[in-house]
Amino acid sequence: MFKTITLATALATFGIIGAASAETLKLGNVAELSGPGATVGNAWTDAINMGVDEINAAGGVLGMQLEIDTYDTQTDAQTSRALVQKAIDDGAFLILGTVYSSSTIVNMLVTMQQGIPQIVGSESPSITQKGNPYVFRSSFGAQKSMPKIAAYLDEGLGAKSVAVSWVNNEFGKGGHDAFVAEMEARGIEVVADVSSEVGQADFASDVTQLKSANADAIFVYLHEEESARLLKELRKQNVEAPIIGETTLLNQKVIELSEGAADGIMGHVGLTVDAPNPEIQAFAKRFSDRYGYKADHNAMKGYVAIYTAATAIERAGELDRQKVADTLHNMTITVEDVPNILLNVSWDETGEVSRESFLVEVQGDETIVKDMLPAN
Amino acid sequence: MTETVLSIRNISKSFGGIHAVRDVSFDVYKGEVLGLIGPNGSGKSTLFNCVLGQLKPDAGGVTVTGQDVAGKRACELSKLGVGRTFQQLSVFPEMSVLDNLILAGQEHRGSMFSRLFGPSDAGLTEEADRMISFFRLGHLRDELAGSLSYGQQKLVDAAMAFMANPALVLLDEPAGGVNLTMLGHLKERLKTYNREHETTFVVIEHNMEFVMSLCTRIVVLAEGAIIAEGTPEEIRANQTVIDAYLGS
Amino acid sequence: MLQLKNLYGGYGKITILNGVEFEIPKGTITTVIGPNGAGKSTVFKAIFGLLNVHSGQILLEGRDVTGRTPKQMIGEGVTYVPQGRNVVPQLSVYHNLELGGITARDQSAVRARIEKVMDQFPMLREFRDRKAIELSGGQQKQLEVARALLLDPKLILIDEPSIGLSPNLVAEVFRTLQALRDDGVTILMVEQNAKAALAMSDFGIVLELGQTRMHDRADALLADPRVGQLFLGGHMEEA
Amino acid sequence: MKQLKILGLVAILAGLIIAPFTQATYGTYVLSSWLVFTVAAMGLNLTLGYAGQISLAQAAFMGIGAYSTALMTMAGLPWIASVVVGMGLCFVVGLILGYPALRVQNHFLAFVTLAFTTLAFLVMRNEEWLTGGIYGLVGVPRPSVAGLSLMDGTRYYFFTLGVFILASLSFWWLVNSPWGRAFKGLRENPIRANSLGVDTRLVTLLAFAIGAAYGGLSGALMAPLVQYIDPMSFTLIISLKILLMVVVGGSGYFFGPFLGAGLVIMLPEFLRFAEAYYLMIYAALVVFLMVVCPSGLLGLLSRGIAAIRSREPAERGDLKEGAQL
Amino acid sequence: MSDFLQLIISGLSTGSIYALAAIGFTLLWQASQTINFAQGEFVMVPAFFILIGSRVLGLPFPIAIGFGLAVAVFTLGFVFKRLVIQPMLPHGHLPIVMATIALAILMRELVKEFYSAEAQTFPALFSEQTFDVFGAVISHQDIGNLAVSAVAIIALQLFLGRTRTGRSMQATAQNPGVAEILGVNVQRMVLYTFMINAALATLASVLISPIYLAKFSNGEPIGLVAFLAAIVGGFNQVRGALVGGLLIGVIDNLSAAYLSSEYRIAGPMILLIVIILLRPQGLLGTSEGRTV
Repeated sequence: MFKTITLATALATFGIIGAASAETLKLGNVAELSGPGATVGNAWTDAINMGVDEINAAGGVLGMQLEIDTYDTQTDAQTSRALVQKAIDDGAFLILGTVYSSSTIVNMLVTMQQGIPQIVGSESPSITQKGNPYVFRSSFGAQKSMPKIAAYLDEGLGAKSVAVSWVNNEFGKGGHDAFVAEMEARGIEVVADVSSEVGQADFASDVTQLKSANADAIFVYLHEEESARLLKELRKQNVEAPIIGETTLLNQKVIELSEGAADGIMGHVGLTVDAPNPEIQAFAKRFSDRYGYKADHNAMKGYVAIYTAATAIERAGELDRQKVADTLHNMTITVEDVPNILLNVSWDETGEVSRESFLVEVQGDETIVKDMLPAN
Repeated sequence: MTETVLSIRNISKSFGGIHAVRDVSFDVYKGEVLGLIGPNGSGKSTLFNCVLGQLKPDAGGVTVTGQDVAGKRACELSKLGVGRTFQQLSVFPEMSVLDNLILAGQEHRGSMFSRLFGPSDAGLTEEADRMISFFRLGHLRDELAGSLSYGQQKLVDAAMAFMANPALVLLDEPAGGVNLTMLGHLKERLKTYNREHETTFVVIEHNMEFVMSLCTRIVVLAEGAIIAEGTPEEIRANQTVIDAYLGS
Repeated sequence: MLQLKNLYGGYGKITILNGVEFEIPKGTITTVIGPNGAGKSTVFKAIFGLLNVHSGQILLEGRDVTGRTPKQMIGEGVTYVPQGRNVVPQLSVYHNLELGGITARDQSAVRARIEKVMDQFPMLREFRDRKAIELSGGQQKQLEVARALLLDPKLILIDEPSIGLSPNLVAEVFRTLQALRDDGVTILMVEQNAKAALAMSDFGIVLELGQTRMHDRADALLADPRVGQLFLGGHMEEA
Repeated sequence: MKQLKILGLVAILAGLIIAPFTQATYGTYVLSSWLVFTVAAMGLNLTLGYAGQISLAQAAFMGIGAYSTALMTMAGLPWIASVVVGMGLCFVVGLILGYPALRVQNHFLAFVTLAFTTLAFLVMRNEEWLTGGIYGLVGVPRPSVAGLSLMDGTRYYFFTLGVFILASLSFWWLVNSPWGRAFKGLRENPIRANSLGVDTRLVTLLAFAIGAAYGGLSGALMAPLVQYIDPMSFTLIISLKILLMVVVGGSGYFFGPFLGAGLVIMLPEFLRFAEAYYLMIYAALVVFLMVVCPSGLLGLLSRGIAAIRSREPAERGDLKEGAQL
Repeated sequence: MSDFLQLIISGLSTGSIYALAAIGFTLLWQASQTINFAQGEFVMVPAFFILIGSRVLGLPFPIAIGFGLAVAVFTLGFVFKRLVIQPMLPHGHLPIVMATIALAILMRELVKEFYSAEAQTFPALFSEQTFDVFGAVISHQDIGNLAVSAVAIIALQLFLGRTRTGRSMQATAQNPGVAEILGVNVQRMVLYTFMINAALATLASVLISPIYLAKFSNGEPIGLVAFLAAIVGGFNQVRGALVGGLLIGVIDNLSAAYLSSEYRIAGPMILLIVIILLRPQGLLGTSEGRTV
């Protein structure tokens, strides 16, 4: 007893990191807890908190307990920038978030300038194309997933023309541009290109335009609620063409909100709780037991993010941010090593992620995994 | 004869078939205090608004020191040397009495730009102080105008009308709502100002005692036309006027 | 019928009534005259509960009704026709009349009463479906007077009914008022057109500077030379 | 009283100079962004508080300033040139936007300016060739002063503080000049002002244009601070936020926007303990403040001071004298 | 042609719901010069009152609607008028504007914290079955929305025109001074207006939520459209708000289809500016006086 106190005093006197901080490792989670992105940010945050509790229960990272500070960006880019700075000031070793690309593009400048590794849930292609050595994704950028969709449209459906419905913000614009580029590359004609606003209520005119284009397929890249509204309107106006989408469109939330209108839509998802993998199923169960709602891909991104952080720090072997960032580049985590990483995953030198993904179809209110696509 | 300050020539104005003013003409000379009276609905306000350029008469014209006022905006009229007071309280309530008076004078000093780069009081503090002490408001100089009593605000309103050294001042019911003691003070100050500066006044007022003792000449309107004109004594004795007020 | 005792009142900072006192008997027409700013309209507002009474009392048939709301005064059988235009512009003539009886429980009685009032004012029947704003000034005033009759009031306060009316309409309004008096209604009126008003009234009251200066039979006031002088700025001796 | 005020000002200024040394980078950033928003709020305070014209376009003006700065400095032009261009553009657009104010007032004016903000947003988002579209412009450089780079947060803070002080001084000078008096005249009694020779049309337009120019300056400071601009930073919500700053602080009071911006930006920091509830608490406080004191916090303060003052001298000399009149 | 018809019909259906929100908005303006910046949230919140009734309290859906209506009329009508608007009325427009903006934030946050941040499905009153008319697809819901809105507006007009209370409310809106001397309890009539506004908002909520889903952030776009509709149609006319709502619904669709989907909200905004500058009283408004 006496000894410990003396030791602590000595440590404090010599200015060596205090006893408390030797036992905990602070991470910052900057996410969209309010504002339009609240749904997304809350799922992301809940999964991170669950991951932290599991990691701590299993002994922590490098023998230290993780402590997570959460900051609400209000889905505002400038606030997120300030809060990333605040998290760093508060001593966060590594930053998780944000999910919205509009925020990430801004706040990743801060972590870059100060050399702090950041694991984000954003999917805008530009994030990993700016040469930022500290930013890493936990899910695909749109430029990774679009080729998979293009291949399916071309080879699977034999489509010669396609109509696109996208939401006019960073998320939608990024996906739209990547998609259109792939279509050009494969010689599929984009016959209708319809943008919509976040929070748009009336999709009648969008659907009228999509319908009158008579395309072989319709590609949808909207947020969850707008996807549901669009699907309902597509069904109402009796649109027959196959509807194809990326992760968001095939989200459980869309299926639930569109009340049957999602039946038959197909698409590509990077992460889905409906995948038949035992790890993913176990995660989905733990999550819904704990929070009372079904996990979605945003929750999975958050979960992967916290396990990525923990694994990278563990592998770097010491609390050196540069070393952690270096470890993350060209790193691979397998499910055998870390079951909770859910799927085998690799990062390239830009921080872009690569792993298997899924081709799914909605049947009734179930998402059925039709095919497993290899990592690219 | 002395110089004509305000000249009203054959003004007529009707609203939807009702002839509010019919063919009214008169002149007002320098240094005069002219009272414009008449029972309710006699056309005083309509005539007043024609003089102020706010209403366009159907026929006739108004000139102030020889210039036509037709179509002039209030601020342009002010530049022509016409000051006025309002029937309702019309001060700037959230500004000090001093600022009220400086504002009343500043637009007549220099150009827009010289005012921006010149002194913040546009060089008017002294003059405003003179005006304040003339109306015996010295103790209220730095109070907010809106916090003054009704009568005091009426005094500030009147003082503002004089800040630009106008040739003609139109007083719209200056006595309305002012208590007796304050009324005497107001009347005496107006008279003194008129005497000292030879400023021409036109007064619309319902308080006959006030009008009779302030004005040098009175014009009586009834049903849109002039029915009498003369000194207060003459008007007081005029049976047509008495009938107009009591009704036939 | 109505008695005012030493009434003081006004708007905010300004006191306009400085101890008004008078009493009017039932079933008569009394006209209040006086120069502008004497407080004539203010007295009406004070009686009808639209103005704060600082001190003094208003008695209606001996009951103290000081500080009642307009609605309560209507309940006491008093109606008020203010100065100026007071119709509801976008409603029809008929609906304007209905508003006169809006406080009554029994709306079928109100409808019956409207028919009766339209008999008294045939013009209203002719224009019953026009919007009130489309009537001429005189017609609007008649509408207002008619509206004030809907609840069969005991006492009507009328503020300057003659403004904007042609002389023959004024005479008509006055005749209507006299007929009402003959039916037992008490009328208190403010009028600029003092001569004509006194000529058709039973009593007259002269107000000046918020105080009662004279109170006499109408014909006596009409003959009094001091009344004419009062309008042109002479002061009156205490009456 | 006056000495006390000067003393207070010196203390605040000293505080602002010392502040970044007591704060981590985040604190300095928040302080910088307070200064930036105060400049925008100051401009709106001129339009709204002094001249009485409601405007929901301040965010759009910030946007015009920020985009001018970003485009010009990224093309290698000096910051100061971009400020001149940005403020000039805002001034001209402000003059044009002021025209509706000559015809309509109150909520109508609010809606015209609201529509303008929305249209400005659409242009910023959709005209990708110029504005970078939805992604905005990334990597706005911070200017150098006399060869000294301001990339460091604290240095940029002092730069912002300097510009802020200049802006405040010129604002102080403007509102105390005859122009300021004419603005107040317009707010309190436009008809009377007009009859005294104030050209109310011209003054209305100027109130808009000068207020807009301050918005432009604020944008020109913001772009290098955030080093990134995108259309989402200049939406209606931001306009409302700036309006909130002015009204909560006390519109028409010189220091109103300082306080208001401080509150809007700092209060979330103080309420962070309340976590998810802080927006709720904040909104409830605003509703409460508006109900009990619509003239804002400084209005509340001056009301309090007036109450204390009027209690002190039991008998005021002027009342006596007034009674004699 | 069938596209055009489709756009018009869908626009009318959504527009009729906008009209309900816009009418309440104009009623508040007429009765008390209140500009309610929280009007969109007034439409958003009742859906949650109803969801609480049906999901938390387990009431059958029609009864839950009644429950939601009652709660909305009490909180958004009575409490809003008495506690928020009434004390501010003497102080002019700006404090009311600011307070209602803050109130909007408060309502959004309350729903998010105490119900859910997620969008919720909401049972539809009408089936989603469709039929074809000249190539345009029309659902029962479209017809239902138009019909319910029309009935509500006609009922409102009848109430205002035919009942004693309704006429008292008209008198209060057009000339409060006269209303008072005729014995109308002016304050109570103003209160009724607030309660009617809450009821109309609830109705709009019930109609729009099945399509739009119930979500805490829905108020903002709905409120904005209600403003636009009210101003375009005329601030002092129930008819005006109706026409404004329908017009905005249609123009929004047409400008998205035929101008540019990226600039779709520019259409209504430019219309707004033009209307304010050329005809500030709105398309159907009268320049003099306030009229119901």
